[in-house]
Amino acid sequence: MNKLLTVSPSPHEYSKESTPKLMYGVVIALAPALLATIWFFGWAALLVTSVSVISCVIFEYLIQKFILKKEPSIKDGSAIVTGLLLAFCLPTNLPLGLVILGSLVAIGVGKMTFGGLGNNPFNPALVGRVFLFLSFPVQMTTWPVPKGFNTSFSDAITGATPLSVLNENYEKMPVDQIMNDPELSMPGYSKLFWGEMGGSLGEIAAFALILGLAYMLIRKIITWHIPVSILLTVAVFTGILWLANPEANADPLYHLMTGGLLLGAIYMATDYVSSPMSKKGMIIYGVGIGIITVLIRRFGAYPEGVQFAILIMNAFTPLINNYIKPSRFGEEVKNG
Amino acid sequence: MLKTFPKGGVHPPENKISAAAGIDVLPLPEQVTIPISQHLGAPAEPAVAKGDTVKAGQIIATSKGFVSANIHSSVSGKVFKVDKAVDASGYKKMSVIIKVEGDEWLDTIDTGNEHKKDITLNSEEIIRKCAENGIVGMGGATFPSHVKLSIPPGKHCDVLIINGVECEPYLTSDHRLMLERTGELVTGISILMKALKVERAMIGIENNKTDAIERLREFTSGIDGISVHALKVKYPQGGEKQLIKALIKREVPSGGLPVDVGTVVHNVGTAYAVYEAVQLNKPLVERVVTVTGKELEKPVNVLARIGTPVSNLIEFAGGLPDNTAKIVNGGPMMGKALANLSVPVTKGTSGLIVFREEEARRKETGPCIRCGKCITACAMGLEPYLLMSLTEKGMHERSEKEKIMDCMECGSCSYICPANRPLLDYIRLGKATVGKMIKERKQK
Amino acid sequence: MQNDKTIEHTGIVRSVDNNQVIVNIESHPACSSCLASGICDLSESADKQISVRDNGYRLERGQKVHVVMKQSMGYRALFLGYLLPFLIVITILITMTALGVPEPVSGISALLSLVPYYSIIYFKKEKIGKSFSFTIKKTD
Amino acid sequence: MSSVVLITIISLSLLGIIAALILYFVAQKFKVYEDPRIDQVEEALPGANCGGCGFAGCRNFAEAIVKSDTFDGLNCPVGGGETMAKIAEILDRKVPEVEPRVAVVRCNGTPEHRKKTSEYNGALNCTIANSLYTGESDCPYGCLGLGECVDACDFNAMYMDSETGLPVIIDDNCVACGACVKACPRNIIELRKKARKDRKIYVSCVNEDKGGPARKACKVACIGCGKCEKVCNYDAITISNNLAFIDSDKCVFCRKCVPVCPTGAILELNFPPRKTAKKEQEEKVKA
Amino acid sequence: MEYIIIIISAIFVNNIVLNKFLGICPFIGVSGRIETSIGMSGAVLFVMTIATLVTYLIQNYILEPFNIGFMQTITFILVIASLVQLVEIILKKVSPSLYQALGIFLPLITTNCAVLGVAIMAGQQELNLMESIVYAIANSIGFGLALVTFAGIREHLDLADVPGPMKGVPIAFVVAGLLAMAFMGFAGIV
Amino acid sequence: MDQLKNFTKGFIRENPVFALFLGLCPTLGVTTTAINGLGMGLATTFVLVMSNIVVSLIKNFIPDKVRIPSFIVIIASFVTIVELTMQAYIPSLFDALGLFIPLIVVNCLVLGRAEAFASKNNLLSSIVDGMGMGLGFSFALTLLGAVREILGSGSIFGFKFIEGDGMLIFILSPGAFIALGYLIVIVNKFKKGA
Amino acid sequence: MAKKESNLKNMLVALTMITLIASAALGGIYELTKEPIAAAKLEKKNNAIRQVIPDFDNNPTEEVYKHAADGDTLYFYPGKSGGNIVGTAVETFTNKGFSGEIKVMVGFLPDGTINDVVVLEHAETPGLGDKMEKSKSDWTVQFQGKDPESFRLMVTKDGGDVDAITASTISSRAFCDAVARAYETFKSTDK
Ligand SMILES: Cc1cc2nc3c(=O)[nH]c(=O)nc-3n(C[C@H](O)[C@H](O)[C@H](O)COP(=O)(O)O)c2cc1C
Ligand SMILES: Cc1cc2nc3c(=O)[nH]c(=O)nc-3n(C[C@H](O)[C@H](O)[C@H](O)COP(=O)(O)O)c2cc1C
Ligand SMILES: Cc1cc2nc3c(=O)[nH]c(=O)nc-3n(C[C@H](O)[C@H](O)[C@H](O)COP(=O)(O)O)c2cc1C
Ligand SMILES: Cc1cc2nc3c(=O)[nH]c(=O)nc-3n(C[C@H](O)[C@H](O)[C@H](O)CO)c2cc1C
Ligand code: SF4
Ligand code: SF4
Ligand code: SF4
Ligand code: SF4
Ligand code: FES
Repeated sequence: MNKLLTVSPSPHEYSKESTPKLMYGVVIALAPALLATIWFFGWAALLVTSVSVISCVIFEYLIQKFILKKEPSIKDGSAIVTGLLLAFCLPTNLPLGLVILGSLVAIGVGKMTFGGLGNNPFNPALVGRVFLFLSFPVQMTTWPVPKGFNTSFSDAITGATPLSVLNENYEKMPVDQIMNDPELSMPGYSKLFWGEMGGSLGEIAAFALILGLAYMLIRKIITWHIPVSILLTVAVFTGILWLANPEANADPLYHLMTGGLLLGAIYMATDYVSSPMSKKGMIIYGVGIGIITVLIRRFGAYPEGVQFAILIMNAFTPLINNYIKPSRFGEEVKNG
Repeated sequence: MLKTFPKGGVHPPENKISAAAGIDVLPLPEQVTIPISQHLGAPAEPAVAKGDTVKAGQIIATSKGFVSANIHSSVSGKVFKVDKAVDASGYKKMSVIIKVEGDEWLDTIDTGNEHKKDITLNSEEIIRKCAENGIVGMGGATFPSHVKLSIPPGKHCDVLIINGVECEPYLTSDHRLMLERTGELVTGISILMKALKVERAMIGIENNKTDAIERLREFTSGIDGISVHALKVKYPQGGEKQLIKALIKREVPSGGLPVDVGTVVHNVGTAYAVYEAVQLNKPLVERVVTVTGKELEKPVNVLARIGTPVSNLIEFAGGLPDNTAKIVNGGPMMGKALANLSVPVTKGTSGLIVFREEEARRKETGPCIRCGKCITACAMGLEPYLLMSLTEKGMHERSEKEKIMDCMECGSCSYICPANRPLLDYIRLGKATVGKMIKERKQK
Repeated sequence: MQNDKTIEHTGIVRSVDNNQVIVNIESHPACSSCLASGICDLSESADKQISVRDNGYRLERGQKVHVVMKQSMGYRALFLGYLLPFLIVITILITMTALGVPEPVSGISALLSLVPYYSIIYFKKEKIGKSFSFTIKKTD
Repeated sequence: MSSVVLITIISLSLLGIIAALILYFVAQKFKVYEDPRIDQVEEALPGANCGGCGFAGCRNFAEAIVKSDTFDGLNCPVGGGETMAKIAEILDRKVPEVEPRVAVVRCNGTPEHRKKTSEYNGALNCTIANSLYTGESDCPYGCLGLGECVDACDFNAMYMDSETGLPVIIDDNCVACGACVKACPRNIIELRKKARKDRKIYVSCVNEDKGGPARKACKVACIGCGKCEKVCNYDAITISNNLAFIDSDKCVFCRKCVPVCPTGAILELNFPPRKTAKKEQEEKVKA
Repeated sequence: MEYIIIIISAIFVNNIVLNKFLGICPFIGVSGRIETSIGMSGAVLFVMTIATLVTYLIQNYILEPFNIGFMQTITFILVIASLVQLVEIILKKVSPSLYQALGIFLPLITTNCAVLGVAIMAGQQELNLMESIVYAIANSIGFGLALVTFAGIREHLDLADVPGPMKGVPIAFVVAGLLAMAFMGFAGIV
Repeated sequence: MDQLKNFTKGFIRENPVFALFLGLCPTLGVTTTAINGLGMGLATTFVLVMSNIVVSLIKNFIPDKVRIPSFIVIIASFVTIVELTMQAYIPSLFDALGLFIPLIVVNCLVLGRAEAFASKNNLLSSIVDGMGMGLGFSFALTLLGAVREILGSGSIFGFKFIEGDGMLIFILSPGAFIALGYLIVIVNKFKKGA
Repeated sequence: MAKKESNLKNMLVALTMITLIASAALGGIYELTKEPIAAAKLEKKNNAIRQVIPDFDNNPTEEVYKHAADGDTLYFYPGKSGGNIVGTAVETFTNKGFSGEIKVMVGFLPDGTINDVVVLEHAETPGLGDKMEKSKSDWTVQFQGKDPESFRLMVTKDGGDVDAITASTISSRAFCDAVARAYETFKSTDK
């Protein structure tokens, strides 16, 4: 033996999991949704996604290299996830300049200002998305109609999302009628499931999102706590409203499958950095998101509530972490 | 469903390469280096001087204080010097260095191989025998066993737990011991029960050692009060608090000891050593050591004399492979890396693992992504990521409140962390600082 | 809930005499950077003085110490000092308004209800005093 | 005058008087006399809040110094003599004499002097490495080279030399706050009196092992042979635990001890070259 | 129903700090400790309610009848300043130990801006006595909510790796901005 | 020379907003446009200078302990004067600044200067100080207003230079906080560079 | 001159003096500005009235009359020229705005057609809802000369004839609500 021995503190054995692997895992989980959206919105969807991902990565690199003067860490893949998820909650016909601006805000304001990966209290992609939403409400609320694979970037016809149609019409007619009004052309459950509806890039195909969820659960990238508690809360809350007054409220299933709820609950609320650390905390967080989502959807000005709900609960995450601790071993002594 | 502890835990690859290798007796070395402190507590005081001739089993350092243990010569020969020598701690410690001449044992020691089953001594005598013969815990902590056997007044103990878990990957010494010295081990357990005056003993063994479980079940089937329990394979099942929780569902309170919940935990190796000490009057001068590694020619379990240089054991296992980059004394999760092969085997050496280059180095550290995996992994219900940050930022008061002292340094958190954060490194640092703070506070 | 949480403040010993230590609590760092902190809240109590029963340390003037208080005690003080009187005021207000008493009368009587409240506190001074105690911890 | 003005005057005066009364009582009960000089002193301090003075922050120091009658034991190492002079002026006291100090690293275990015997691969923190083992060399006293001291320095006065693996102190920046001294788990750094032209003579080693092992671990270790102690005419050198120490308060910089050290453990810095030494050097260059 | 609208509006939709920009100084200045910010919120609750009660009475039964509405600013500020002091004196007189405990628990109660602002706004909206009080309570709860969440985030940032130039006040503003952005989601819920 | 230094320090080095963090509420609240920022800044400057003058003149007549209430009365009077005058002669600006005019009275800047400077210095210095600080405050408000106006509505001092709208968020409350946060960093950088 | 000592008498005297002077000054300024303020307020209202109804020669603010509607009050300002009513400005409101109440002045010609509308007060989002201001866009032009009898005061989405402001349906809808309220009340009182 001629080389020197390596000495390090224990443990000497490490698991195979790594940050990039987790991040690329999320990318893989998002692939089906991307395919579905390309199917319905055409190459424009791919264009928006690529621009978003590439500009997120480039901004991360530039900021780390030239402003923070740190070793750029774009290899960890987190900027790619941010880029993907940002694109997934934009309309496909958003001008590319705005996509780039959104990436800048997501990475620059949402992430790097706080010191980069792991430090940001708010979900960067959502910071970018909500920034755009509040800055350019017109562009951000004109949704393309799914026209199939061959739609090009420019000829997307603008339509409305199912939730905005609902929001518009609650006061005018009973929900039944909205659903069946030919002029409003609300998508039915199967369209919702397969993704043929207006909306952001990545929120349309329920089946693809659920596929991704299954993958992430199996790979143990995330645990069930956050998505399940959000979805259950929304189901229960909208269920109560619906039972109380089916005339004025859509049924829970409809709520679950529309408006980016799945996208948010599965991929965005679960962002490690901005969600609580303990299992109990995760459930409280999920319930909070669920309640706020329904409140905003049903009583607020915006037809869509998940994004705001997640950001709001992000703000409460440190408090949850502070007060909800994992139960310590030997804390409550119940012996017998 | 197999029993296990409910909270936390990880499952590293088991790598029990040497499981099938029977216990070989290691040839005597030319020289042994016996540190005078091989246990937790006060170091013993040297009782021999340079030039003295000693026999195997003779006391060469006497215990000082209650929490301390005698040190015996493991060989016969001449004391070469009493001086500082590097031990597994990585620093030089006072040691007795003996040049080996022949293999002569003290007459009082029964060196025969016969299994002596009858227990003639009473509780106090057993404890005294353990103390005299320098028995310490072989499970890793090397806590003097007579201390653990002396139940403090006001406390009581109703069940003895025998730790045959061996949850560390690679290690097989306890496994082989359970297979090859089963009878003596069971007698040792009975002795411990008598010492503790308990009616019940439970042996916990992880389910990856089914042969040992069966063999022990066979040997204990006729004995009242001793039961064998198969446990789910999960690290750190061998941690005594986890084992207690898994077997009898009691939770040792934070900062408390097993006796607080009416139990005492002993390692199988300890039980065997107690058998030898009580029945054969043989002090603790040798132990089973696993020598293993993926590239090693001949992974073995050897019975080695205390003080034998580590290099001898490795030679016995076929010598160091070319791409060796790290040697760990103990298990891969809790063991200490050695900088030097002249380090001696001590009472706590359960294994030597030879790592290849690709296994030896840590991966690059990234920022904490707050994935919470370390929390999920921690069997003590701590928040390792937080404890590390608090220590880094010098916020020790808060880490005390976050129960940093409960950490048993099992390493599950560092193991699992996808960002490869040196969690345990910092937690240890924090524990040291907080420990000092607590001590100072008590002094006032 | 962890109920053994404490609040700690650093302070400087102002004076020590038979078992009574006066400690000056330093004002909060975030605010102390502000030039106007001294006159900020129109009172001059930016520098807070606390008297603590000496608990056996040998303390000297000018020494830096930690004043430690149980967090639960802080919350109790908050309750007695602000929340309870607040509740009293609004209860009276709500009741009187509900009974149709004219606004000025109910408003003024709600305010006046603080008088008996503080009198009660005053008469229970001793008892309350006992339940708020601080300890001193030396730094370093 | 209109009635509005009248009412204004009446009501405001009333209010003013009530407010005056309330505030009068507040003032009576609350006013803590704060020595205005505290503010002045604080102003004069550098405001680094580094703790080098032994207080938590500059304000605490200001309070302490205003309250105390002398300057005993009170010194702001950062501001140095100038600041203390200013404070003295504010407080109308005599300027205290404080000798400026500077940090020195008492280890010279460069790779060529000290054989590397293992490779450390843990968290980059000296205290952690120190609690694990001797470090990458066999010297259990020497610098671990992980730069905890450098991190502790708030004044940009230290950096790690990547060639030697040792920290280097930039004398001009060092304010002798002592943060590095506290940070080093091996107590290698010492604050020594600052001398003319930044001259320094000190034993650059803290190894307390006996000669043999010390030498074996590092070629320039102090072996405690005592030659320097004998040659020093000013009692500046003492030996304990196999280690020589030069008291910077007694040392007169005669440089006698330097050549007698068999291992070269004593360093002289910023001196003009010695004549003999110069020759030797030239010879070396030639050779 | 009126009350509920006032409450929700003041806490969430038109949050006093995040939307109305009042009480920014204590918001930014109070150190990021969750406990103290809870304490401060409690104190503000009391002070704001009492101040609004008193100023309501003054506005409606003194200033307006005598037609000297323009004296609002000066009277309000004098009344509020004295009131805060009065509470302090009374507390200190009545129970020194209670006062001391509060002193340790609370940072400075410098919310003049918010207290005055709420008093004036309550007047502007022509609320009656009960509504004014509810308005004050809701605003102080809104203040507390913003403060406590904010303190939580800042406590979290203490352990984070915030780049040097952003540390302290700048990062606090950015966080406040993002918090305000999140709270924009409540728009329209009234 | 000294006076000049007194005067200029308020701009960057001791800028009330960027360096001392005083008077943040109006800073954020009124700066939707540059012109509003300027108006508020000037109104504050007026109060600041006038109260500095008065305080400096009468400082010796006021016993220490009623200093603060006296100052409050003085400041509040000037605030009311500004309020009434604005209402009478520039009602549109008054409407835009709204609540924040009466709140000048609690602006720590005004009281802070009266207490820390005017009550200790002579008339001339106090005026210079008030002007300096006030203009520094106005500068900060105008700058922030300009940034928000440019980004938020694509215009500056009311002159539109791009078609359509800007980034709306900068006119809304989140944009105010965010813009100020980054502005402080930039000004600090500049300060260090200068 | 030395500082005055802080005894009760000095304090009282000082404070009383200051408040006296301050209040005198304030009272004076108030007297001075009373008129201009009133004038400014009046001017604002008159301006709005002048914008929405044809030229008049009377003083409509003096002839104001009120009507209750939906729990609040609408103000009617009749504009006369030579004694004949040339139009009526109605100050109306709505609570359905995106951010609270909106006040609008609607001018009706005697035959009930809308002459013009201006918004008086609102808190809608700048850049969106605030396009209802004349200075921001000419969105309100579409109301000019329309007779609500035939011109349905609802946004097109709701089946009316009013084109909503882009991305501000809520504000537009609210605006229509205010105008419609004015019209209803105007109608009911006109008969
Ligand atoms: C200071 C100290 C005191 C102990 N006292 C007792 C004791 O009185 N009784 C006992 O059974 N074990 C005692 N122990 C032993 C512990 O319970 C435990 O078995 C030992 O630390 C090794 O456990 P480990 O290998 O899980 O770390 C003590 C340990 C320490 C460190
Ligand atoms: C994380 C951890 C893992 C352990 N694993 C084992 C083990 O596998 N087998 C064992 O005998 N002791 C193990 N120990 C030590 C036990 O906790 C305990 O000290 C021992 O069983 C006590 O017996 P002894 O005093 O006879 O050594 C472990 C301790 C820790 C902290
Ligand atoms: C920051 C922001 C401000 C908004 N302000 C208004 C507003 O003032 N008036 C309005 O009617 N809608 C406002 N909206 C609502 C949205 O534009 C909403 O999508 C729209 O009213 C409904 O869409 P539509 O008008 O295109 O049908 C605002 C939205 C955002 C994000
Ligand atoms: C399960 C999972 C979900 C994630 N979700 C998001 C997300 O919603 N938005 C985002 O910007 N980054 C997301 N990331 C990437 C990364 O965590 C994020 O950029 C950090 O917040 C940056 O500090 C996610 C990563 C993982 C592993
Ligand atoms: S090393 Fe400590 S903190 Fe980490 S998992 Fe084990 S017990 Fe928990
Ligand atoms: S496992 Fe690692 S990355 Fe995950 S929370 Fe723990 S320390 Fe952070
Ligand atoms: S080198 Fe050491 S003593 Fe000198 S300034 Fe840095 S930390 Fe302080
Ligand atoms: S001098 Fe001390 S702290 Fe500095 S690098 Fe060396 S060992 Fe570490
Ligand atoms: S200006 Fe300081 S709190 Fe409002």
